Amino acid sequence: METTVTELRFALDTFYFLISGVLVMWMAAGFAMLEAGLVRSKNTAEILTKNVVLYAIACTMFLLVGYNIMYVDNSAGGWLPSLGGLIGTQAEGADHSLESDFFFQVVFVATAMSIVSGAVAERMKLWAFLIFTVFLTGFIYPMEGYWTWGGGFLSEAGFSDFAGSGIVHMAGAAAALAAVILLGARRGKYGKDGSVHPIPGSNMPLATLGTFILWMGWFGFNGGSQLLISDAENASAVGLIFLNTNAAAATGAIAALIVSRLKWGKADLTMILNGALAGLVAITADPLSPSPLVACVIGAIAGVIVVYSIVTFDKLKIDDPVGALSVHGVCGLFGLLVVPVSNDGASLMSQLYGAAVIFGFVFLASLLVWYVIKVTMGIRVTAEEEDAGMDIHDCGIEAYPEFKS
Amino acid sequence: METTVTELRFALDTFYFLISGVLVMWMAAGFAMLEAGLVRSKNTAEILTKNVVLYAIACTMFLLVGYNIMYVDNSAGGWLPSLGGLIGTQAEGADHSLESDFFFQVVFVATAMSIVSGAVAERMKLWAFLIFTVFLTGFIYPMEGYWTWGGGFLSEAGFSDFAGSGIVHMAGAAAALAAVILLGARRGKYGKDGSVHPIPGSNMPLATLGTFILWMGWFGFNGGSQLLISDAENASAVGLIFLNTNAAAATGAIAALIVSRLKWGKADLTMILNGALAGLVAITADPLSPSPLVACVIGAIAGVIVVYSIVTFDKLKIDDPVGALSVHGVCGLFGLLVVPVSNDGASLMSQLYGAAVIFGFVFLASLLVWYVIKVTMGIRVTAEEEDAGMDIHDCGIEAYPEFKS
Amino acid sequence: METTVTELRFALDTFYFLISGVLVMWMAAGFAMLEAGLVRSKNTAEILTKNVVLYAIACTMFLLVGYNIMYVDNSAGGWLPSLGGLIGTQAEGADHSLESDFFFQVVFVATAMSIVSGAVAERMKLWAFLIFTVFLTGFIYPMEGYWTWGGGFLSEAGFSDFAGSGIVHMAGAAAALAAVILLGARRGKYGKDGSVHPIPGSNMPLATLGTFILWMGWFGFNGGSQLLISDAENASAVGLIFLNTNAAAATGAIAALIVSRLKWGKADLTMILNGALAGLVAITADPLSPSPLVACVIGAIAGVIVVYSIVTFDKLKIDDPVGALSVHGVCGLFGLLVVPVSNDGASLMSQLYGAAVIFGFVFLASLLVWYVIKVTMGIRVTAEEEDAGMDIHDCGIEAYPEFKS
Amino acid sequence: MKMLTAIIKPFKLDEVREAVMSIGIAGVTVSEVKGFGRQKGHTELYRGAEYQVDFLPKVKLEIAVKAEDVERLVEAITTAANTGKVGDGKIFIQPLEQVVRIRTGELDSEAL
Amino acid sequence: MKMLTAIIKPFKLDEVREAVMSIGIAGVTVSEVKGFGRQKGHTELYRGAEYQVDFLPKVKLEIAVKAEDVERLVEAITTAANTGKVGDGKIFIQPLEQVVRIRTGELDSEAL
Amino acid sequence: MKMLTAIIKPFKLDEVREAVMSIGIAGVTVSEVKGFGRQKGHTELYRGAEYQVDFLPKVKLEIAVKAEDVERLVEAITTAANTGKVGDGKIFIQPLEQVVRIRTGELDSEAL
Ligand SMILES: Nc1ncnc2c1ncn2[C@@H]1O[C@H](COP(=O)(O)OP(=O)(O)O)[C@@H](O)[C@H]1O
Ligand SMILES: Nc1ncnc2c1ncn2[C@@H]1O[C@H](COP(=O)(O)OP(=O)(O)O)[C@@H](O)[C@H]1O
Ligand SMILES: Nc1ncnc2c1ncn2[C@@H]1O[C@H](COP(=O)(O)OP(=O)(O)O)[C@@H](O)[C@H]1O
Repeated sequence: METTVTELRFALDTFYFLISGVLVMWMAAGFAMLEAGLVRSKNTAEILTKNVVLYAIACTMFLLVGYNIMYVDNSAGGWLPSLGGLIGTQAEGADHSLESDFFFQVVFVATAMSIVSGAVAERMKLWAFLIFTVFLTGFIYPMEGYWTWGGGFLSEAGFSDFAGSGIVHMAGAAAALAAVILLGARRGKYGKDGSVHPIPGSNMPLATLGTFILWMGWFGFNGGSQLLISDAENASAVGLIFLNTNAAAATGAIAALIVSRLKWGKADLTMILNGALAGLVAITADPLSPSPLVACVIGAIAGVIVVYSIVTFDKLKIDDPVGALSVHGVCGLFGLLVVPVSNDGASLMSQLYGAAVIFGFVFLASLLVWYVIKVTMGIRVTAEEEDAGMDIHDCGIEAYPEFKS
Repeated sequence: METTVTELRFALDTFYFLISGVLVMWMAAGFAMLEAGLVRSKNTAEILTKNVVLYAIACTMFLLVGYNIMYVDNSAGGWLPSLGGLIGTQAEGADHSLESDFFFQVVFVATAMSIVSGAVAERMKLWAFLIFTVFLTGFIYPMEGYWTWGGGFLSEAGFSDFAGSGIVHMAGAAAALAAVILLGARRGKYGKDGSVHPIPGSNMPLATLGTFILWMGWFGFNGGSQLLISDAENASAVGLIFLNTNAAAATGAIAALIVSRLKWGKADLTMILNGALAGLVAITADPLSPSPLVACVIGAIAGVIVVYSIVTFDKLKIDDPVGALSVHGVCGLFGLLVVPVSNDGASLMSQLYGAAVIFGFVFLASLLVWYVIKVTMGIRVTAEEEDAGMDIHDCGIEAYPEFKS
Repeated sequence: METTVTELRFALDTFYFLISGVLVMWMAAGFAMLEAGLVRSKNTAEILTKNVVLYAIACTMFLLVGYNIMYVDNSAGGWLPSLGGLIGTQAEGADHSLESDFFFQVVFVATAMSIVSGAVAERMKLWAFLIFTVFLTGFIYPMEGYWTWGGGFLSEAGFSDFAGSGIVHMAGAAAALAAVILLGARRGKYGKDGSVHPIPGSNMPLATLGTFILWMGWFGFNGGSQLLISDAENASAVGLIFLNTNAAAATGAIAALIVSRLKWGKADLTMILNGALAGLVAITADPLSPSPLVACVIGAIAGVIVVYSIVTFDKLKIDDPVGALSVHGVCGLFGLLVVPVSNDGASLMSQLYGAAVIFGFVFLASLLVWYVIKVTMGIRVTAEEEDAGMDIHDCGIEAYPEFKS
Repeated sequence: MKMLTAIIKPFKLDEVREAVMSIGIAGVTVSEVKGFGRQKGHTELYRGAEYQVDFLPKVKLEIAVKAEDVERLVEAITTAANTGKVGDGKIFIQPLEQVVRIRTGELDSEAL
Repeated sequence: MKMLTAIIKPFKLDEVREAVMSIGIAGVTVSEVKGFGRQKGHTELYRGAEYQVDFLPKVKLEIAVKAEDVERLVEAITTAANTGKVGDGKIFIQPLEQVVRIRTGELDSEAL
Repeated sequence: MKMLTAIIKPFKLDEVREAVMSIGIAGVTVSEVKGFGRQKGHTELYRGAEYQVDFLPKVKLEIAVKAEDVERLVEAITTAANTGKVGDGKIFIQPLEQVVRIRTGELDSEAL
């Protein structure tokens, strides 16, 4: 009997991990649709290709080396992870199956990489992007992930990042920022006189669908990060996480709506979508400690931040077609820094420290990799290819190829 | 051991609630896609905006006041709920976590409101709609919900509505009908000679996707409404609910196909989609008592009803772009009235009584709110804005903004 | 206590079945979107109609007769199933609820049928297709399914097909091949000089979305096929199945990308999508025995096979708009034959035997049914209807009906 | 013969088509165009940046007619397409030297 | 010089283009249009309401040519676009006074 | 009066429109077309089969002007649309006999 019950707990926790993982895997489709909706149709097939393949590469690289680097046989509190391949062996008395743990972790890597594809859309070479994907998902992410979730020095330093506002989202944004700096803006985005020329995305229903998918998948992202559900305390915790996650997204959307209405007199749909995502990213650093009301406030603040952040990046001529830097970077940072407000176990100092370490490392490591790719094979398509659209050049097919006059 | 097992049941029931809730949350995306597909492209960005924001408002208002009104500290059998805010505290010995219960309930509110957005599409002012959303999700729905699910007088009167054919769907349709009456038909929908000018929706794949999403989400909607799954009886019940829900949707679609083939010689895709939804709405009042065969019959009848209902509303010049009044209103009512056929615990009288109370209250309360909004800020865009499309006016962006000659 | 725990296991296994079933149901949407994206827009509404209705018919026919044929009161090791209707009664001491078992099985039938709709797209009469659906889902599939999963002679012969590479996927492809042979190629696909004229699909985002949906749903398809999750061994098995399923899809996509890059210098998006699906189909025959690395290899080989297979079918002038024959037929067969490599319980001979029996039976039975339909009501639309598009003729509506110059 | 090209507001298309048919014209070719003229465009907003959209959706009708029908046709179109607001559009009349019906090879007035 | 405008059935575009090229014409401008004429439209159905769709999809080719090429071109197009069924389309021939090649500023026959 | 038809590269539209406006022309009608000419198309790939896409996206501008404005307009367009690469496009000039403003019934130069 005793064993049966223990195994039953093991089974439930494993099942909970797997279902959470499926929801996070689904976020890959969310990013694909969001980005496909926010680029011009001449670059749509290419961004779809990037999103499918980055997910595939992330899953393969994390299986081959990444998971091992991040989680297996590492020393507690260290800087350097042990090196090795594959996923190790099931530990005695583990709470859930090793494979389910891998599955839940691997989909996070893909999320981090999906953030990059949006920011560099419409101008980065397909193959440069894919090569970078190999490095980020196989090495850079696992390394910095080890520092906190794998038991490395950041976890010892008291840095607290429940489901990855920093480790996943801000890290993805850091890699994206490095790329955007080397890459430059899309042709025609900024006038010589400093003016901003908006380049509207081609398909709002896709962008909205993508956002809904992400919102849905986030319940797995944050809900699964409690890691256990099979007793009352953990189950209640997961329940609260769902509630808070949803609440922060909701108020993020509402806040972005209100700001855009006050500033421009209109309901700016893509800002609202970004507002919901901003709320989600911000609450991800700690969806468990805040009360639902506090979660609402965190989401709302993130929704305001994201609007101003997007406008500011544009003023700085940092061209980010989908707002990834603002949503995942700026709001990820905000999420980290707001943790101590509701979580006594975290301090502003340790949060700042962790954020600086993660951002600094991922940004510099990425910059290096991007730079090497740039000087060897190049990272940007030619102006002519950019004008004609990436689809024809990289994929040889258009997203909507029917004869349109 | 005893405790461990009890907690394990608590955990499983909580998990089941949360997953069911995620599926219902996903229905928000389903409504968004269905409605985006059934309006013209010049109104698509606006309907997307409405759908995202209504979900956000519903989640926020139900957290702030709605859940409390509907479920917390209410007297049994009463008319007036107690007033208060937030979601109360976890009861001793509860079957699942309070937060998971809230999450499961809140997504239902959003469903009710999503029904409205479809019926008033292509002509209602964005902000009038959003203000109404605050009232429906914060007050009107929680109030009538309390009467049955919160233990109020309808539950004592023997009114039976398992998962909300009446409380959610017909209620949404009642609020929509009140709006449509005050709002009038879209320009050009009805000729002066009484003729009907169809206004085809712009995107059938989106409408189909939306329907599949709703069909999928409905397993959470009905399946989760059993409220417990952790013993054999409840688990078997949930299994039967899944089977019946699926069967009714299937036969609803087939019936609508056959009717449209016989009447017009064609397979009318949007009628088939509405047929599936009609079956789902009808079985929602009681997906547990009927045998699978009876569920098939209920679905099929709903599939027939919905076709004739849509045609009839058009003859009455009640303009409902997506068929929400027929699907959720007429078939919701049918679902309520057919309960006594398979459920001995319900009587036709109590079902009629409950339906009349819910419809009457929601319709009148909504009419009042809509009316006040109408005389203060107006509910309908100008004819010029309607011709140019809501997207430009309310959102300042087109759904497919690329230069199309 | 004992009972409580036993019931709890029953409940968890039932819940696991239901959730897996929901994921497989969702694959119906995946096929619908994939196929809608890969046909021309003038045939899009019709393919959507086919996909919705085939799912509805499959659910109804399998409830009325199919499940009974496949699973109820059958003799072990036989050829001929018993005949009867409905789903029987819950067995004493069953592991999960009968209804949840039905639900999980019924969505597989729909998958088999969805495979057909893609291959015959853009030229088969709607009603001919629907009539065939009745036969495949009510009789042909249940019959061959009984031979393995229902305990018939193939299961006794040592044929091993864990989740249905052969029973579902290759069977669907066999039915499709029979249809394609009787139907012929789309007008204009092959020049008189033997040249191939590509007919690009109209909507790449839909095709990509469909693939992501299928990928997601496959976790239910394979993961649920373990049938039990409530103890440590089964839970770990399900975890490994998830991991392997995901890995094979990932390497399938990567392999197809690499082949298309080497052969044509471009990243052929729809080939990559097919590559992911090819990996999924191939691993389905046994997602449990291979190590993750072996699963990667199986997926990669399938990704290579599918590219060459698609090109070969085109050379043979067998016109398959979505690649269903290659993905589900050829890679399904490959999946079956590769099982003995990692699974000692299977032999190449028994796999060949099983594959031949299933393919032979389904192909011949389907050919007969298609043939009878062909000579009675016809299976192909007229050349004029084909030029004008199926949407106008069969559905009377266009997928994107707005005035386009 | 003359070739008339009319630029009109999109929602007037049905009325104009009926007007054209009612005076016995049997054929029209229609396309969607964008027009730029005295009628003001509008401001759109995308991710916090506003921009001016000057090109407005219009419909273009091309109608080949016998010279003697031109006047009646212009009359019919101007009446049907008129809303009295700026942006109602224009009619352009150009010489047309020959018309061929592809199916039969008929020429000119027989081809119309 | 003359400007030829041909309205044809969409699925004939490839054949017509080849026919045009085969007689040495180097440039064509193509657009999608909707045509209304003797060819009957069809009935569509939306949510239980039927309606008539009169405008059929057509393709328009505009080809500027030297006057002496007109005859051969008309011949080529009528042959290639012909299906013998109503709705095959028409060719319109209009005067063309000047052609300018934007890249070089070349004029008229040099610009073609 | 003359009717100018200019075929240009799509991404030049904004510049050309500004050039046209800057010389005082008040109206333009624009449409998306596909062009076939000396500029080479490209190869596309679909499911392992390659095919040639000859038609390239272009934008067509139609501008009705007084005869005396033609020269300046041609000048403005050629300058603005020029990239020096093959495929920059062409300008066609045709006679225009009459213009009617639908809203007011004004004719010819008043209608422009
Ligand atoms: N000179 C012109 N050449 C070609 N098209 C023109 C010209 N002027 C106007 N148009 C077309 O006519 C439409 C209406 O013109 P506009 O000046 O806005 O109003 P109105 O027709 O009332 O004078 C424009 O949108 C444009 O498509
Ligand atoms: N008078 C006209 N002016 C402009 N376009 C015309 C005219 N008559 C016909 N067309 C175009 O030619 C197409 C074919 O004409 P239709 O009368 O249907 O058949 P046919 O060319 O065989 O006589 C129409 O769809 C329309 O686009
Ligand atoms: N004879 C012609 N008639 C109509 N349009 C033409 C003709 N020749 C060229 N065009 C149009 O002009 C565009 C550019 O022509 P092209 O020959 O490619 O380059 P260029 O203008 O530099 O000579 C073509 O894509 C086509 O749309």
